[in-house]
This record gives sequence, structure tokens and C-alpha cells, in this order.
Amino acid sequence: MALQRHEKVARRKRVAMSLLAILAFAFVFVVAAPLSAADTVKAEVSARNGMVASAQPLASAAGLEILMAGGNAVDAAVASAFALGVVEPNATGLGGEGMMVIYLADKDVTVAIDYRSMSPLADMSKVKFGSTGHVAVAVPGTVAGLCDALQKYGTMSLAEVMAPAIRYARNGFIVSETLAQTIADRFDPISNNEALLKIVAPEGLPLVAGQIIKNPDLAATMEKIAEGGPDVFYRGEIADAIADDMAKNGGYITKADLAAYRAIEREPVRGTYRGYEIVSAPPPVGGISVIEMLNMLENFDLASEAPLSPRNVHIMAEVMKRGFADNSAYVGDPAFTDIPVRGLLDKEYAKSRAAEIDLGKMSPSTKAGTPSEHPSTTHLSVVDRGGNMVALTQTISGFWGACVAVPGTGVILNNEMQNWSSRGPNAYAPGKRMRTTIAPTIIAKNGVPFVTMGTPGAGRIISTMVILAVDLLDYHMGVQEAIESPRFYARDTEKDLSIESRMPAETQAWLKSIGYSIKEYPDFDLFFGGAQAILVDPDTGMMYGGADPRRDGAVFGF
Amino acid sequence: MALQRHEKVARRKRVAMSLLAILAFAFVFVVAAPLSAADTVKAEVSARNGMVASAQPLASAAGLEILMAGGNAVDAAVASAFALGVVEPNATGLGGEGMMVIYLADKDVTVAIDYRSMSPLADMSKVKFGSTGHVAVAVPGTVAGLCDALQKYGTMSLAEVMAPAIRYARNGFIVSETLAQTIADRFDPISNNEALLKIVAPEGLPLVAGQIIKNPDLAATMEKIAEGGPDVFYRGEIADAIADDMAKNGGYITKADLAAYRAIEREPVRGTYRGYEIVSAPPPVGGISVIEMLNMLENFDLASEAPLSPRNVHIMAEVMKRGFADNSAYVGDPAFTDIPVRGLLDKEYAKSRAAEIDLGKMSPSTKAGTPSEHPSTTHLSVVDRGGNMVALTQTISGFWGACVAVPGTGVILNNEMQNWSSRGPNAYAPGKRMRTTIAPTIIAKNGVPFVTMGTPGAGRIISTMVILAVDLLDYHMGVQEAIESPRFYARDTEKDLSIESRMPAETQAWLKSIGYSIKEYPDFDLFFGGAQAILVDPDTGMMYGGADPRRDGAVFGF
Amino acid sequence: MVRKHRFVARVLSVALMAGIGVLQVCAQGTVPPSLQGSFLQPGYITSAGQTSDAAIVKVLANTRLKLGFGYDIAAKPQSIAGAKTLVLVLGASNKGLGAAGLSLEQDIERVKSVIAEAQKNGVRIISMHTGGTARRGEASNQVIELCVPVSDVVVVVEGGNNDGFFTDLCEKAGVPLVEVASISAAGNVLKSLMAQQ
Amino acid sequence: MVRKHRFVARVLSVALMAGIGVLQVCAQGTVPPSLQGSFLQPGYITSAGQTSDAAIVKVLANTRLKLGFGYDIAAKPQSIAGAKTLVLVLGASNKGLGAAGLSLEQDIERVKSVIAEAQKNGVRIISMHTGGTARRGEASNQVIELCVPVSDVVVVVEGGNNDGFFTDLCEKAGVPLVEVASISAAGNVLKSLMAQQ
Repeated sequence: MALQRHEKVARRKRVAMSLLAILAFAFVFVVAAPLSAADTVKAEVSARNGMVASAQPLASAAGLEILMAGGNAVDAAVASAFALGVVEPNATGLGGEGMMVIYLADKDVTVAIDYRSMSPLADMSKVKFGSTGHVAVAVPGTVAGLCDALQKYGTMSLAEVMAPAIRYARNGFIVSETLAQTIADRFDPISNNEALLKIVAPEGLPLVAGQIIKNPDLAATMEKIAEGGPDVFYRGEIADAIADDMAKNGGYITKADLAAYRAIEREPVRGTYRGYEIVSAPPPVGGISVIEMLNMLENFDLASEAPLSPRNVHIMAEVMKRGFADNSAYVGDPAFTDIPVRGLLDKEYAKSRAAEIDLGKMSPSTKAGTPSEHPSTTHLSVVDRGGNMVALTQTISGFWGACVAVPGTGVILNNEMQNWSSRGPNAYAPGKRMRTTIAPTIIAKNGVPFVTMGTPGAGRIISTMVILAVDLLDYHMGVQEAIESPRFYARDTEKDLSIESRMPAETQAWLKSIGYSIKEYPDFDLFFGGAQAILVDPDTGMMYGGADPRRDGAVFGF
Repeated sequence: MALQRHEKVARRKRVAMSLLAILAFAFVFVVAAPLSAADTVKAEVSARNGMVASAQPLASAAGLEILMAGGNAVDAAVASAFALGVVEPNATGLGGEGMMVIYLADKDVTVAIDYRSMSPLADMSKVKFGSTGHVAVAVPGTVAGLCDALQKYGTMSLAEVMAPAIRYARNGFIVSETLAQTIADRFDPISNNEALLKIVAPEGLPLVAGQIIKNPDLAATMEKIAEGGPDVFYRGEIADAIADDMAKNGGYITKADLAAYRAIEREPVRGTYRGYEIVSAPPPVGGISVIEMLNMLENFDLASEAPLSPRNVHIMAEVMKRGFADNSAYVGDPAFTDIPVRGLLDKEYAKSRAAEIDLGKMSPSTKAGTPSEHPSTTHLSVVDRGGNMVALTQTISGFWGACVAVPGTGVILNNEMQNWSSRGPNAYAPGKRMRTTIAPTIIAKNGVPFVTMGTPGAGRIISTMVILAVDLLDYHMGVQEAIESPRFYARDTEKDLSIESRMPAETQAWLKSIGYSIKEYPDFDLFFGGAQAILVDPDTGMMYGGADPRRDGAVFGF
Repeated sequence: MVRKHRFVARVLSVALMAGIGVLQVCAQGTVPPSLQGSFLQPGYITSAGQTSDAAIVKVLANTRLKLGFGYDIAAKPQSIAGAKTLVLVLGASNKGLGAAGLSLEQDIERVKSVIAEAQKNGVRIISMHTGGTARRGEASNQVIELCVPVSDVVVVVEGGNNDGFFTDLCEKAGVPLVEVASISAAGNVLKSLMAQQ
Repeated sequence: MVRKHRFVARVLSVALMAGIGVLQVCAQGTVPPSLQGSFLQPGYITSAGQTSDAAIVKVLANTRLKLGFGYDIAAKPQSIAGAKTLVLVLGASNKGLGAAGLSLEQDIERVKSVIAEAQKNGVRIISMHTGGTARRGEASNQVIELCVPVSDVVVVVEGGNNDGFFTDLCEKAGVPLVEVASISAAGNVLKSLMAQQ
């Protein structure tokens, strides 16, 4: 029954009736649309009192519930982050890590909380880390980071904000196509770990879409943390379980490593872009490169051409390559490496880098040696009624991390140890935090926060954040429109310019003519990340949320 | 700081650059839009696996949580309905009543559950019911109806589906502008009832927007019901509390009345409209009149003219008047009145009624004597992955019902007794259910359910349902577009044609020229109801949900 | 004559206000000493315009402050029999008028008759406006203009006098105006106006 | 020669299938009696194309059916030393190839070398395809075309043979094909193929 097609044809006929009708239609659309100027695949969500944008509906619902119970943005972000650890267990969780940027309107506080993982204190310099198994695991930071953020900047108790996550873990939830696919794809390493197998294949076979997945051990673990605080994880019962499992399986993490772990409150990196203030996640993660790239772009009048004009894409690709090269060369754990933060953020430096760009031809790439990153990351944006904002990006590195769950705890461990570089600022050292590209970012205008945004997507995180900033600030796109705009990615170490196939043909042709080799991805490809963002209209206070059709995101507001 | 305006101007400039751009833009929009053909104030929500559309975000979140934990549409609808009773306490709750239409795809069951309130068994024929206080209260049906539906057609336990509602009642939630306004507006009668005052003015002054409202007594009451079943309410502890409070305050409801209450499983009323099957709520509520009006409309080729053309609005107004007149004359509690159901649903009868309509002038109205209805109603639509659908409309009659809460229970009682007519099929009798206009409706095509929809809005419920059906089935609008289309309302007993001011000027002028007097309401007015609907594309299974910008609705899907 | 008595009181209060440097409006939340404790029990509360703010004032007066005032949102002249103080809560509410089955004109007639009864019996009048900007507008202005000139004191919660409407009216009529920041504070003013029991 | 032995087995099985009225494909889920219990322990599982379906078959065989097979998703010829039965799980997975650091061509070379080792040692081969339509496509077809003709039996879960690709290949090569409705059923077939221990 082709009802739908019938309806579409009927509608098109009516719309096509007269040129006048079409013009009137376009006019109404432009005038009436609240912020989004173009039609989008997913609907932009608007609300007045609070909003959560996360990669999964139940995680968004957790944050919404907390906001509606009177919690602030930090309460809601922590609730959603714990919930994501349950409902996106392949991408984040207690065994992982992350970075969060907090803006508190009432206290005028802007702070980054670094809860990145760190290498164990033992000397592992002779160890081949690999991508799975116990030696791939770095000391996890999620519990410390979320508990610290809540205690310092939230208003609710740990038990209150963890309640939704505990509920989801105990009652279970329906396995999505996406989750089922990640289980199937990683089932070989998963099948080597009894504890993880019990979670994702309770009857022996991998759970498929439509089945219910539960993690009662994780519910119990979270209840213990809700009651006893982060010490349960870093010094108590869960620490014992982790250390025991490590000892039995050749891993290096000890109780001393866990006891030594601290989340670190850092000054965010700050910059400006065409009058907007950019506040992003500091080293060892990627916000500094987002700002550096935007600094370079400020030397070009992007808005004078269309968003995907040949010249503009070329400029942005050249900027990306330079930013990535600098990132590789200079960014690492600031406790172990002197990072020329001021130099990298300097407008004059950016200007000199921008001057290297030949508008008529592609320049050969410059520096080398960046670590590989992985797409098992998740971003979350929250805004509350008070104008407080949180941007939070978490990860367990690869999907399903090290493919190791700690027996009896439901905790799935990261494989961050694969992210060390062989040399340079990101070379391995005991107790050091590895570099990644995550870059949760807040944009403000005249001190009033305007946008909270972030994305997973490994190496593409930084370039995608730059594209989003340009779409919003140069091209004045709506937030959903910006998220859906065709993405592209260039890097100093890669010969190809990666693009989504929606990139205009004439742009592609011209880029080829000046030296680019093009690697084409489908129309919307998760390779380029799955962004979440919330924009607050500074005039009206209205919140507009966008979620990426490249992933199962959900924006809820009230 | 006119950032927003600046952006809009910039965008308009770019869009206006060339006619070609506008045409290309309109083209992209028409081709890419999934179902909605026009821009909408609220975004249409789409999802693949399940969807809940309700009047409040936390109620939608409750249903979503149940769907994602593997519940079916009935489980989710019951969870959302209990949650609505907490988060929309002014409009619905355990002290109220409702009607639900269920379609179960797997069992091919279509059933209506009538949990309408009934008058007490004592003779109250000499009583002046009034609109508030204990004599205004009819025996409530919500607990019986929701528990019956869950037991017969759900898959989960009462404790599971009531958990979100209990949580919201205990933890509280932020008072919205809308809720605060209803407290302020009704504070005079509310202030006469200590138990209700304790809920909405715990510190003496009415709660205002932004404060937290909790109802721990209601949480405890629901916990008892979750554990002990509906008997707790109709025969146990809560029945005692209701009967005691009634006895102390001149009310008539006894424990015998409560023990005698039954939800009634009824055959829905069924009809067809241009090949679609319409399944709606049977007497004593208004679905029969929705179908009668659609039967009349089938005699006119509405689709040949634009949605709000003068002729089409005239035809629909004339049809509404006739349908309402018949509703008043014939509809009442079927246990007390012989209702000519077949006659009212007969296509030939509708044809003869349609023939009365003069396309060139307004006909004078015909019959008289309809009861007044009240806007404190709430609708809820749910679709699950299995294609099961629920349409559910609940009410406590006026906002805050009788302005009476039962001490110690948190239960707020309805004022349904005001809905009796002085004579005719809806005249008062002991143990009888009063007529209302609620009309939760499911539309199917070739036996495959296609739309679940409903609205509050008192007398406007039936006319709004007819407009929605015509918008979807004749004009092929998207579901959000249909909900937002300008509404109008004519009734046999009212001299004016009520319209939203967006009605085209030429239509208004012509209607006046043929005899209508026009009563103009603002662009979007809650007078015409606040609809919720979900449409499932029969070809793709994709779900599209719409919520009414006239009310704080929220659609969540996954 | 009542009028004469009130004239004297006004002259006194104006003089006093001038003395503390505020001509028309008292310093926020402060009650002129001449008025403190000058209103006698029993009191009676009604609305002028059917605003449910009257019920809020009732809860403040009786539940919180235990003043034991009579109350009827739609009081008639006979309702205030025996009262020595009349509290008029000002504001026109369409929903309130609808629930009471009254038009604005009918309610204004009702309020006029209650005021006349009060004046006949020497009942002194406190007018209160607690609804903020939401209870201002053409219809509300009608009841405000009716009640302010016949009042012995006017109490307005912040927002309701943003445009100086009360200031102007009170100045013209020589009625002391007390502005307060919140409904709670209005309750405290009410308490300080009443004579100790 | 191994070839000759297998030829005889094929003739027998074709004759048998003809006898029960099914020429190329066995009735769903039924294992030809001639094959029941005909595969000897120890068995060894590997992938052809790095599909993680190999791990599912491993869990089925070892955890559920306790068959104790050896397993390496990227087994090399020396891995199967001592085995008497080789289970090839068919399907090309880009993610699997990426994780193993192999190109499709490299993995095909690996599989060829494992098959050659099996044939050299008289190890009989069970090919299994459990991934449904998701594990079909150009790359998967390459490994399927490589493995089916050298197999002693092919087991396919519903969906994977929707286009008759396995039917055609098995018919051409004279290899018995067992189609099953689910991965679980594939496990039961595997068990019935194995000799009782």
C-alpha cells in the first residue's frame, strides 16, 4: 500500500500549483522558522526551561527528570553521564574517562574537569599494549570526575542523580540496532571474557536488536557508589575487584593506582572567534586545537561565500592540516610535557600559519606522527533554566573498550593504553594521561553562554567542532542545520581529503584540480562524529537543541 | 544585544540573493521533508521503535522508559497516565476518569475501556451540584480503568508501570507557568480545602513557576495500589479515607459506591472515512459524533479546495452544528438510555443531513440544550514497536476538579457531577455515567493502524478531532502540521463561529457575508484543545509524533 | 462625619510623611507610625474584580497571621456586618468573574455597595494589590480607580506599580501608599496595620 | 588421495539426498544420515574473512555444546595441527579485518593455506555461514566461493541463502547444504555432525 507515496505526490502537486504558492511558502518558512533556516532530517527541538542532548533517549530522559526535579545543569549532566554508561555500555561507563566543561551563570564560574584515564604507576615501557585485554586498560576516571563535579558544582546527592542509571541497569532496556551491531562486530574479543560475555550474551549468543539487556551487577556497583561515594570505586570493594581481576589476568592496575587517581580541575582553554568567546577542554585533549584552527580561519572572510564553496572548503582543509600537525607535535599530558599553550592560542601565530595557505593550490602536508583515536566516545550537552551549561565528552576508547568486564561488578574497562604515541609529547610514561582529541566546548557572546557542543569521532572530533563553530558563527545556521551540514576532514598525516558525498560536485572538482585526492563517504557517515549541541538565544532565552542523525541521539527539553 | 535579529537578517539576505536559491530551497524542502509539508512551530518528532505523545515531558518520559524496558503500548500508556496524574494534577489523576481505545496488532484486538465516573447510588436528584466541593464529586474511575487495561492487555506489573509516577510524586518536579496559573486562578476554592492547600501551597502561599511541587501522600497511596491492586482504592484504605472525608463534608460517595464501581470494556464505535477505518470512543463519550460528522463530510469533495477555503470552512461548520445537535439529543449513558448508535453512524442518515446544507448560506441552528464541558482534560497517544496503539483521554472535569483533596491520600477529586443535563439522555440518575465529549480515536487503513489521536478541549474536542481527521486524510498534512492548522468551532447552541485569527481574511469575509457571526480567538488558543497524535507510515513503519503548541506537550520516541 | 475624621487622618499622615522625607510613597515596606495598629478587629476580606489573590490574602491573614478575618471573594454589603476593617483585594480576573457568574460591571456594582456600607458604618478600608503586572490592565484599572480613593491605606506588591499608576492615584487622593517586595511582606504590613488584640 | 575419498562421500550423499527427495538442499535443519556423527574430534574453528560470527560459533560449540574445539579467528596452518575437523565460519568483515590488521586479500591467502593444510592431513571441513544478509556482499562472496567447493558440508542460517547463492555453489560442487532457521539450530546441526565422544 503506497499510501505514503500517494500522499507525497498529492502534496507535491498542490505545492507545485503555482510559482506564487512556492514563493509564499518559502517566505512563510523563512519568517516562521525559529532559528533553523533549512529543512533538516531530524527535527530541531526547542524548549524554554531546560534541555539535555545526549546520544541515547534514556540518558536524555535521565537528565530531563533531574532538571524537572529542580536540579541544575551539573546535576543533570552527571545523571545523564551515569545513565549513558548503562545504555551506551559499548562507548562509555564507569571503566572509562572523559572531560567536562562547566559554565555556571550564577557564580560566573567556567571550569574544566579532567577525568581522563592515566597509565598505571608500574613501568610498562616494555609492554605491547594492544587493543584489548587487561594490559590495554588505563586507570579509569569517570567515577572520580562525575562525583567531583557533582560535589563542587551540583545541588543534589549522588543517590539522587545516579537513580535513573541504577534503574536502567536493573530493569534493562531494549537493545538497539546500533548496540547490537557493536556487540556482533566485537564478539571475537568479547567472547574471550566471561564477565563481559555474561552481560552481552547472557544466553551464550550475542544479544540482538529488540532483546532486553540488563546489568544487575552494575546496578549493585552503582548503588554502592551512590551510598559510599567514589572511595568505594577507588579504595573499597570495587577497587579490590578490579585489582584482583588485573592480577589474575596479567594486567597492571593495582589498588595503589586506583587510590592515586584524581580528577583534575583545570582552567579551560579560551579564545575568541569573530567576537564570540570560545571555551573548550584543555590539554591533554583537543580544545586547544579547535581554538587554534578558528584563529587561523579568522584571517579569511568565510561568510562572503557559500558554506561549501570550493575556496572555503580548501581554506578549512588547509587549516585542519596545520592544526592537526601542531596538535601532534605539542599536545600531551601537561604534567609531563611543556605545552606552548599561549603560543598555540596566539592570534599572530595563527596569522602566520594562515599566510602559508595558497588559495590557488593544495599545500603538501607538514608534520607527522599522530596517535590513532577511536569512535567509542559519547557527548552530552545540558542547559538549565539558570543559563548554566555543561559540555561533557566521555569514552572508553574503542567500542567495548578492552573487551574486559570486572567480574561481579558489571564494570567494562577502557582500552586507553592504545593511545600512546611512540615518541613526542604523547609518549608513554607511568601515571601519565594520554592525549585524545575530545573537545567539549562552550561558546559565549559578551560573557553570556550561547552554545554548548561536542562530538565523538576520534580524529574527526577537532575538525567537526571547527566546522560546527563556523556553521553557527559565520554562516548563521540553526543548530540542527549545522549538525547536519556535510562534513569533511583533512589531516597532516593523511593524503586524502575525506568528505561526505553531499559535498557539491563543483567543489569536489575544483579541489581535485588543485591537488586534493578525495575520499568519499556516504551522505551521513558516523566516521565524522555524532554531535550534540544546544544553542540558547541570548535575546529570548529560548533553547534550541540538535542531535546528529549520524547516531541515535535524542534531545529532550521542557 | 540583537544577535538573533542580526542572524535572521543575515539569513534572509542570503536566502533572498536569488530567485533560483529560493526555488532550490523550496524544492529541497518538499523532497527532503519526511512527512510534514509545511514548517511548524513545534518540530514533528520521528522515531522507529516506539513513541509517546502526552501533555507533559515527564509523563512522556515515563512511557518512553517503559517502552524501552520492553513494555508494550498499553504498559506505556498506563505508566504515562499515572504519571500525568502526578505532573498534571490540575487536569487528571486518581480522583478522575477517562476512556481509552486500544488496538493490539498481534492479537488484532480493538477495544475501548470506559472508566468514566458515575454518580453515587444515593438519590441526589434534589441536590444542586455546583462546580466545587464534595457534592460535585462523582465516583472516580481512573484506578479501575488503568489497572484493568494493564491486567488484560499489558505485559508488566502494576509496580513496574507505576514506578515513574511514584517517583515524580515523591521527588517532586518544577511547577510550570501553566500549572502555576491554574493554581492562582482557582486559589479561592482551593483555599477552602486544607488537604488540597497542603499540596499546592505547602507554605501557605500558592506555588509559583519554578518552585518544586511534591505530593508524598500521593506517592504513598500509589505505592499501596501498586502493591495491593485497585481494591486498595475501591474497598480498602483509600476507600475509607474518601468515604470519611465525604461524610464529614456533606458529600454523598460511600464505600458502597466505590465498591460498586467497575471499568467497562466496550466495543468502540467504528466508521469509515474515504476508505480509512475510524475507531473511536463509544457513548457516553463523543467518538460517535466524530464519526457522524465525518460521514456527513464524505458527501463533499473537500480536497478539491484549499484547507481553509470559504466553502470548506462553511461545510465543516454546518456539519459540526448538526453533529453537536444530534450528540445533545441522543448521547448518554447506554445503560440508562437507548442510543440509536446504528442510526447515528448510518451513511444514508449522514447523507440526508448533509443535503440540508446550503452551500450559499448559513443555516439557522437546530436543536438545543447541551451540557457545558471543561478543558481540564489530557490526552495521551502511544505506539510501540509491535504496531500496538493506545489513545487515551482522561479528565477530572474542571481544572483542579472539585478543589477537594482527600486528606492523607494526596488524591484530588473530580467535579464531574456538574456535567449532568437538566433533561434528555444525559439527565442525572444514581449510578449513571454522565456524557462528555472526549473522543480518543484510532484511524486504520486496510486493518493496519495508521493514526492515534485525541485532545482535551471540552466542547471543542469533537470538532477538533474532525478537523484533524480531515487535515490528515483529505489534505494529507503531516501530523504536526495538522495539529497546528488553524482551528474553528461551530455548535448548534452557539450563535458564533469561533475561529483562530489565522483563518484567512477572505474566508472570514465570505462567511460573514452568508450569515455567520465570527468570534475571533488568538493565533493559537487552548480553547480549541491541545491535541497529541502519532502517525505510523504503513509503508516504512516510521512513527511521526505531534504535540500541540497550544499546550506544553512533549513527544518522545526511540 | 466620617469624611471629616478621614480628612484629619490624611492631613496628619501627609504631614508625617513629609517629615520623613517621602511625600506620596512610604519607604519600601515601612508603615507610617500613624497607621500602625490603627485598624481594628474584626476585619473582613473580599475581592474587587474577583481576583483569586483575595484567597491568597485570606490564607496570609488567617492561616499564617491568625487574624481570623471574615472572607468571601464575592462579599455583599450584609457580609461585612460587624466588621471594623475592610480589606479589598484589587484585580479583575476573567476566570474569577466567570466562576462567580458575574460580569465586571456587576462586580463593580457589588464592590460599590460594599464600600458604601463600610463608609456608612465607619469601617476603615485597606486596599491591597498583590498580583503584580499580571493583575494590571484595563479591567483591573477600573477596580483600582474605584477603590484607591476611598481607602485609608493602599498596599501594593512590587510589579503592580511599575508604571506609577498607584503612585499617581494615591497622590491625587492623598492616600498613603505602602509598596512591598513580596506577598509575604504584604502580610507583614497587614499585621502591623492591625491593632494588637 | 583425499580427493578420491571425498568424491566417494559426495556420490553417496547425493544418492542419499536423491533418495529422500531433495536434490541439492536437505529439508530444513535435517542432516543427511550419512553425515551424522561423521566428523571426528578434535575440531578447530576459524573465520574465513574475519567475521566475528566465528566467535559466536565458538561460544555455541564450546560453551553451550561443550565440544571443546580449538579457536582462533585468524588461525594459521600450524594452528590446526592435530585437528580432524575444521570449521570455517564464512563472512568478510571490514571491522574484523581492520582489528586483525589484515586486508581481504591477505586473509584469503591465510584461509587458502589453512585449507591446504587440512586437505594435506585429511581434515574434513564444515563451512558455516551464520551472519544472514548482513554477511553477504561482494567481499563475503569471495570467501564463500573459496570455501564451499572444498567443504564436506555447508550449514547456512536463514537469510544468508535468500538469493540461492549457496544452493547454486553447492549444487555445482556437489556439496550437501543444510539450511537452518537460527544460529541456535546451526549449533544443533554442528553437534549432530560430530561423532559422539
